Amino acid sequence: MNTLSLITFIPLLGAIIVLFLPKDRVRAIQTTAIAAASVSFILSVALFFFFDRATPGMQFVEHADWIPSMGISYFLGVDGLSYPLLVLTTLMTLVGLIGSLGVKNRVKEYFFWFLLLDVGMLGVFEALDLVLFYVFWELCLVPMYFLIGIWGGPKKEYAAIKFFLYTLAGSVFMLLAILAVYFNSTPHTFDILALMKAHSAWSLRFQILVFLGFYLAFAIKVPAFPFHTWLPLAHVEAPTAVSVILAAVLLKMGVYGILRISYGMLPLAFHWFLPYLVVIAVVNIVYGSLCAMAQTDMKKMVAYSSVNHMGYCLLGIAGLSATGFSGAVFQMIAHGIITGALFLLVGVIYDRAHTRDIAAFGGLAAKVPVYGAFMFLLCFASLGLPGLAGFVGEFLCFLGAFARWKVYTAVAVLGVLATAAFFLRMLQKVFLGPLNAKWAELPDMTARELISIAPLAALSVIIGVWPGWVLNLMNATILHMTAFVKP
Amino acid sequence: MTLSSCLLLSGALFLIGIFGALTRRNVIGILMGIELMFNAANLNLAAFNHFLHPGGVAGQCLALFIIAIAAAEVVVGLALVLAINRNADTVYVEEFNLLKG
Amino acid sequence: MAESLIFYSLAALVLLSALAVVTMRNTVHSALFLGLSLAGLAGIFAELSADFLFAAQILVYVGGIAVLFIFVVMLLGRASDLHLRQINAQWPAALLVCAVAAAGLWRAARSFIAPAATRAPAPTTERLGRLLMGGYAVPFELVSLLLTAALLGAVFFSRLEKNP
Amino acid sequence: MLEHVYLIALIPLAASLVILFGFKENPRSRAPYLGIAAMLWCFLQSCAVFHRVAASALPLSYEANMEWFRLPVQIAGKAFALPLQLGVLIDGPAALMLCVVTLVSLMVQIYSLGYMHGDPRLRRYYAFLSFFTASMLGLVVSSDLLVTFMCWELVGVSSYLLIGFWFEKPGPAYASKKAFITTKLGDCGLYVALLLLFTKTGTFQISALRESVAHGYLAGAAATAVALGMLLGCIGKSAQWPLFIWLPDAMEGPTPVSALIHAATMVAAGIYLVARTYFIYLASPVALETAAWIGLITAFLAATMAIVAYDIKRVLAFSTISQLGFMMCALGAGGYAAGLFHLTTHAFFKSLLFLGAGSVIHAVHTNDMRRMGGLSKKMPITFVTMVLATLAIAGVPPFAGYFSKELILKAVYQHSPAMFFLLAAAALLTAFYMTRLIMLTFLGAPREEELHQHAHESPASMTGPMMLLASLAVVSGMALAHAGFIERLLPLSAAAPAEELAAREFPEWLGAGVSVLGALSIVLGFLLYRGPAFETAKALKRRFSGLFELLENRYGFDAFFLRLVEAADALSRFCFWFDSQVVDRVFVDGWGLLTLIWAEAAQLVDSRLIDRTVDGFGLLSLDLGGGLRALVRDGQVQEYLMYVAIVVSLFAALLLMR
Amino acid sequence: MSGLHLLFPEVALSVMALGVMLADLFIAARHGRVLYHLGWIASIVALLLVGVTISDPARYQGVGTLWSVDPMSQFFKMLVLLTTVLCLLLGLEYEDLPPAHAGAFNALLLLSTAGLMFLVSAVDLLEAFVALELVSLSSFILVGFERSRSKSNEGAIKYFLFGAFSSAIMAFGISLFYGVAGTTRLIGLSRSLASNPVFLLAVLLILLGFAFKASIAPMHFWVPDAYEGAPTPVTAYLSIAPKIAAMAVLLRVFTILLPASALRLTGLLALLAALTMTIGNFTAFFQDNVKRLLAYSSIAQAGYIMIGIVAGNTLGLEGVMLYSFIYVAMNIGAFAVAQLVASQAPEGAGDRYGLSSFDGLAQRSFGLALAMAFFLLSLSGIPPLAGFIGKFYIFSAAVQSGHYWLAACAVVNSVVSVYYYMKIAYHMFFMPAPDQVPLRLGPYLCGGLAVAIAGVVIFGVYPEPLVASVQASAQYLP
Repeated sequence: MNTLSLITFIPLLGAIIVLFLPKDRVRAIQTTAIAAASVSFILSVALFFFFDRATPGMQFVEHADWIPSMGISYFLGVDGLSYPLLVLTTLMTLVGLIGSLGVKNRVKEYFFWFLLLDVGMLGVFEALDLVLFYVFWELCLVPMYFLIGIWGGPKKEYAAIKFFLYTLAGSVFMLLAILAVYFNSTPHTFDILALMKAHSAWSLRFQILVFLGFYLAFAIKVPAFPFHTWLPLAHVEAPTAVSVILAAVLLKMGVYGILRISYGMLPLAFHWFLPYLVVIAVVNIVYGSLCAMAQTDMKKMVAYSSVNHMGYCLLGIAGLSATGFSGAVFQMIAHGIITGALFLLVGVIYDRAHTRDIAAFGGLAAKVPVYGAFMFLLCFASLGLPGLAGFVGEFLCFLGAFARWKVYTAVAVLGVLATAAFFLRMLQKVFLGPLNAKWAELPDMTARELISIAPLAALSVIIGVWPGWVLNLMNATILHMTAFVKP
Repeated sequence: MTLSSCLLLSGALFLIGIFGALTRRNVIGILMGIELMFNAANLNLAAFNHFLHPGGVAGQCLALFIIAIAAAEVVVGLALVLAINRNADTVYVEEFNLLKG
Repeated sequence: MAESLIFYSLAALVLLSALAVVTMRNTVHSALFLGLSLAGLAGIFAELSADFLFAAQILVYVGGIAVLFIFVVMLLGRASDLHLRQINAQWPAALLVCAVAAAGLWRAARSFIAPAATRAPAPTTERLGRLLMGGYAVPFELVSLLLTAALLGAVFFSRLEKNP
Repeated sequence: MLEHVYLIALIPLAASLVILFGFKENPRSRAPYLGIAAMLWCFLQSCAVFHRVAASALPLSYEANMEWFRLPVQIAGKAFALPLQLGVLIDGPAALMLCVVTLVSLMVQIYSLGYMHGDPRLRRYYAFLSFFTASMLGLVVSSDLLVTFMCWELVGVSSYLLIGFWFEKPGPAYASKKAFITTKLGDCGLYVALLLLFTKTGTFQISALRESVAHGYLAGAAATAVALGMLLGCIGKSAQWPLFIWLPDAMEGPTPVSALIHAATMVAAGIYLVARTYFIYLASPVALETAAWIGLITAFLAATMAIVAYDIKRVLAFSTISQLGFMMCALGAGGYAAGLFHLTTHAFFKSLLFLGAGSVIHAVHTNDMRRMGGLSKKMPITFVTMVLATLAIAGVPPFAGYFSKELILKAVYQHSPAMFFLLAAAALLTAFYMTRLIMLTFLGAPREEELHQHAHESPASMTGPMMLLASLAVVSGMALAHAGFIERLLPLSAAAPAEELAAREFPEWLGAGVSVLGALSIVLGFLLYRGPAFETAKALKRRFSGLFELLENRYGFDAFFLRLVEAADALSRFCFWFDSQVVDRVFVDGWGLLTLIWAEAAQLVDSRLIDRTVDGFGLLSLDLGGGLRALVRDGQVQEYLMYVAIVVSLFAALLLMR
Repeated sequence: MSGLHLLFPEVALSVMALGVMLADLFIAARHGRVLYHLGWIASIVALLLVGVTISDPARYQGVGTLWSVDPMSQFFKMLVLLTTVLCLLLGLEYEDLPPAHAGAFNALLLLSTAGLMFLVSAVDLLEAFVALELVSLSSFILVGFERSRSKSNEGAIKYFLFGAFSSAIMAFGISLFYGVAGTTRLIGLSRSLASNPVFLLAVLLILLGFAFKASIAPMHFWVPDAYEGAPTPVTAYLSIAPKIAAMAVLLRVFTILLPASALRLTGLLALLAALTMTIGNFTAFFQDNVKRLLAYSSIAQAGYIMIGIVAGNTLGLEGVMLYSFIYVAMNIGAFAVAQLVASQAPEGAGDRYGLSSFDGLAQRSFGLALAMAFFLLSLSGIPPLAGFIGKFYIFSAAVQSGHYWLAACAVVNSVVSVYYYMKIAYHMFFMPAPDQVPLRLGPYLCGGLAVAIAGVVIFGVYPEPLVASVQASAQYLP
């Protein structure tokens, strides 16, 4: 059963079918795209029942020669670290596609790129061969470039090329790092699992060099301070569904890379880097939330909140403990769901009002109660209200980091306060107070919007209340990963 | 007559050729400079053949090839000059500036 | 001694005419001096016991190329570059470049210490012929292709368009 | 029945969900009855639980847990998946608290039938109330501090939602945010404390923590840090100095909500948490002392501020803060039972006071006491119940407040006589400002005829709960204090400070003296506010205008926090400026390679950008690209040749001149 | 004269070139297209002949007096021939070439190809020089083939002057080489020569001569002018065939016959490579003419390929071959689309090869725009397109040989290159279309495009056959 391959390449099949459909058959294109994403989603969820929670190692492994003469293989597999992210990806793609049904302009191209993007993202989380990983990693760039550049906002071209170049600039150094690792392993291999065992032969200096190469790529993707400036721009300019994917999945690739590769393959350098990483994490948290506080554009605010939230992931990782790692992974899932939904919600209001200026609204809760309810729920989830998904991730990250970095973590907790402040301020200005007469005719959410947002909202509650079924997936893997860490 | 003096001569010729190619504004002038450079190479070959490798005639043979090639180049070049002169009515390189940037 | 004398006078001829080639304003004059310079070089070839080369030089260069230059210059009717400043912006840079290179080439030339002429001049034509028809046959044929191509090009470029 | 005690928390939750999703928004919605029924059931269950606990001979501590999720941890070099528990821990305080919460909630919900009658968002109101109660009950019963913290935050959110219930008005919208953020500031301390706690002990479970502390795993500086962090959380939640600023503003919410949340339950959660984790405080004398002083300061400052307020609800809010200060001080001083006892009695009479105030507001549609006066005849039931509550809070025997306050004063005296006198002063102030409230509202001549004309007694749905609570305000103190019941119900877990307590005997005359002084201050209040225009009070105010201004400005704490917020705003703006102008540019410039791209991208996209860009990174970008380009810009072939010749000459010179 | 039979394909191609020239005499001017068909068929025949030589290495490979026929040279010969075929397909649909001169055009192109085939086999400087000159002369003429167009003339004369100048320098270098080494044969040179500065100078001057063909800095200046001036099929041809052939020679010389490391020239070569890619990429930024842009891009690509030579190891050798193969597909494809778009650019829009001709191509012909995007992305080395595999291999070689800074320079450059490649994409995808009319696509161009896109995609996704064959071909028989 090549389930992982099926999950990955069914969207590709969809993309190819879309490519050959005439461009005026909008309905058929949409159906194809959603069908492909659905199949992929259902398959990934089906794995949930076959996933062995007690095994720390890779499951559903597929191994085949790809370019044997260069030592590159087609090697897929998921473990507790990547499987939750895989499901997140298929889910958010489906949600994003449903959220994209409102796209009227150049529909065929849109769905083509979107599905292609899906392939890349899925592959990143499954690939166990560094070159394969890199290929999938880069595969995400181009569709994103077009999706932002064609369907984006006023400064879309600038945002698109900035995103492209910034992330590419990082990833090319990863390519060099991959090559360096390859040539310094005996026997030469790109196999991530094998390389995880090969590091003992590497000197600290070499590891640090390679680490920095990888880190650059991952940090830009995360995005970690000071490489985060592409993010607000890209988010603000990208169309709604693309922002969703960007926030929900693309950013996760960076954190996943740090966990899987930087930590797994280069433990010495990772240790060396920890003091810096924790500072970066705290800066991300505090600085990100402060920047978010200064925003007047809802979408940009949510974008900066992503900087803040990914800071939690980094903090959890910097804690270098089982708790911190599981917190980082959980936070990725939670952030994916919550921020994805928040972007959808911002998109909903933007579709109607054609503005995202916080000051332009007021009192909407009376006019659009359903919308308001979702917004409140997800903002609270995002600011880390216990009982919702955001809290669990955030708390575990703090918990994991605290043992090692008491002061830094305590400072980071203040970031939580700032996060609450900017979300509540936004809620107050947009939803509370007297209704701004300009929006007296604002319609509430449509069924399509509900279909895309309600499941995310429900999930954010469910995994917030019962985090066990996500944590159970990854516990074995994470315990295995951190088994030899000195506290 | 020593090898050194031959080489000095050829070097001087080569540099004069280069100088011509760099300074003449007339395409034909540049071509003449390039011809001088080719001849410097020929002189080198003949001299080396004579002084250092008298056993064979490879140097001379090479020089012959160069003569032929230089001739062919001159032919093509001059034909090209004619064509350009017909189109653009100029033979001065500084006026060839449609293509730039 | 006489040999040296001939050599140096030929060398002087070659260099002076070459200098004239690159400095004369009148292109026709330049072409004439080119012929002179190449002829002088032919003389040096002869002195270097390259008799066939001498002949080829006279035939191809002096008799062919130099004449072709004069012919084309005449054809263009642009014999004189009198309206151009002969010393232009390229000069200083070119002089500098040549001076730097000259220093290097001077050292290179001086580094060769060869035995004086070893043996009496012998005709090389036969050996050349053998080489061209033997070991160098392929390049020789290639040159013939090259000349064909040049011919094609010359014809193509110089033929007047039928309907411009 | 203890086995199903978790249902007490879950039933209101279910009720709130059913109300939210199962009913239509409609002023005549039937939703309230569901909420009330659920709460009634909870109350009865709570009573049963209380009975069970009270009846047991030994201090009962019932705990039941189920696995919530497994958390990968490394403890003592071993990595494993630690199960975190979801469970209930019922002991004396919890049982008492259950009864208080369910009862007050029940009363408030019934009361709200009348008070909120005809509100278009009735359904939402009841859903929120039920949700709040559920969270509060969860907080009370939870056996695990993490879950407690969860409920703690959910309580905060419910409070946020309920304060901002009338969100169309800017006041509630602002106040709800202020309340949430301020308490969140305190929660940061709690958060860190939890992190530290887990790091030290590897558990969140109260019973396990108790053992950890007993074994000395948590002691010294760590225990102090944990205790202080938690205290910070409690300071936020229980509106203690200096984070009390949110509570007066929270009065923007519907009055029944104030009665439930900001008088009886949520604000008491801080006290409850301290009590629940008292064993940690006992391990840290510093934290206890801090708590005592915080409580003391709060009790006194809030009481002074209550004197000058004219908004009937604000007076009650300051009073609440002050009373919470009493409780905190008691706990800090080692009066464990005293603090919780006061919590209970206070819940009854303070919620009653709020309900009464709500009844008044319902009648006259204003909060301003200066516009009221003489309402006693129009609203006799309200008046009587309010007076009873006032007597209770003023500590007049034999009303409920007397017993609990007496216990507190005793405990504090045993701890430190100096603190005792300050606290006693606060108690006297309490009697004074409550008298003032009654005087201004109910007695004297009506100051605004029109309001007075329309005023009427509230419907039975409102007076009923008030009467019930009034009866409790009268008897609860007596009943619970009877034969040391309360001390048996709330046994102090560790014995350590008990010896110290015994060291200083509380002189009986001191208690009596306080009571007498209390009566005197009631009389004083009566005298001062007797006249129709209470000239005496006004004269005093003119005389001490500076002091009054200070009090009306709440000692400048509001202004201080406003400054803090402004500073945070300025910082955030600076950060954003730094981000967009410095990080974005300089870093990209530092990268070097992207600069060119920027220049061109800007040109491509937005011509306005180019000037900025050129300014910003003229250096590398244009110089490198432009420089390379300038080499060949004119397309002069001789220049091309020149470059080649230069290279040739360089080759020749460099190779041969060596 | 031994081993002449090894050169059978080249000789056959030369003969066929002359045949095409003769056929011109018998075919009326208006049927000029027939000659193009003859041309590409001749190339395919030669390709098949090379194929035969590969299939029976024992008989058809070996070292002649001046040449070496080995898997590597055969590989490059096939590439050159493939390029010729594809360029002639482009030529079939290029409307600006005078049909009356189709014979000359095809003959010159075939002669040039023959020259390149000799070039990649050459192990003797004389042979190499003559072959190079054959290529150069034919190219000069081809560039100026639109002789009534001033730009074409100008491109040709600049190309010619630059070419003649560099030939003269190279001839001088060869003469010095002969003087020092006593031979022009590159095989079996004495090791002691490496320390002779005159010999090094000779080698460097010769290097310049080859660098001219490969458009390596500082011999790249002619490239944009000649490319812009030349007819597009010729541009496509020039940007590929001579470049990879020259690379093949440099590869042979500097990794096998006279290893750069032995001459201590590695640093210089690395510098040249870095310079080449940097100049190419950073100057391409400012181009608005797609041919010029692709010209600079091809300079940059030469820089990348050169890394393989600098690395000097087996991986580098294979990398050069692999990259060359992939480069054929992607560059031909890009030029094909450019030609097509320019030929149907709106009237009166100024420069037909201006980037604005691409405006809204995605809305007019999405497939074509996508194909172009694929070529461009492949050129910039984005996986999973073939260009990535090439870059990957090349960078591997650099890393393996320890040239980290060069690799870093290259990756930074490839990031920069994305910007200008995406500039074209920007016009194709982001700009509004002047109209919604799809572009007309002729059958031959379509065929060429199909080959190119197949190469870019298939070898990007599954490069194994290519890599394996390259590894098999990288065995040199001196």
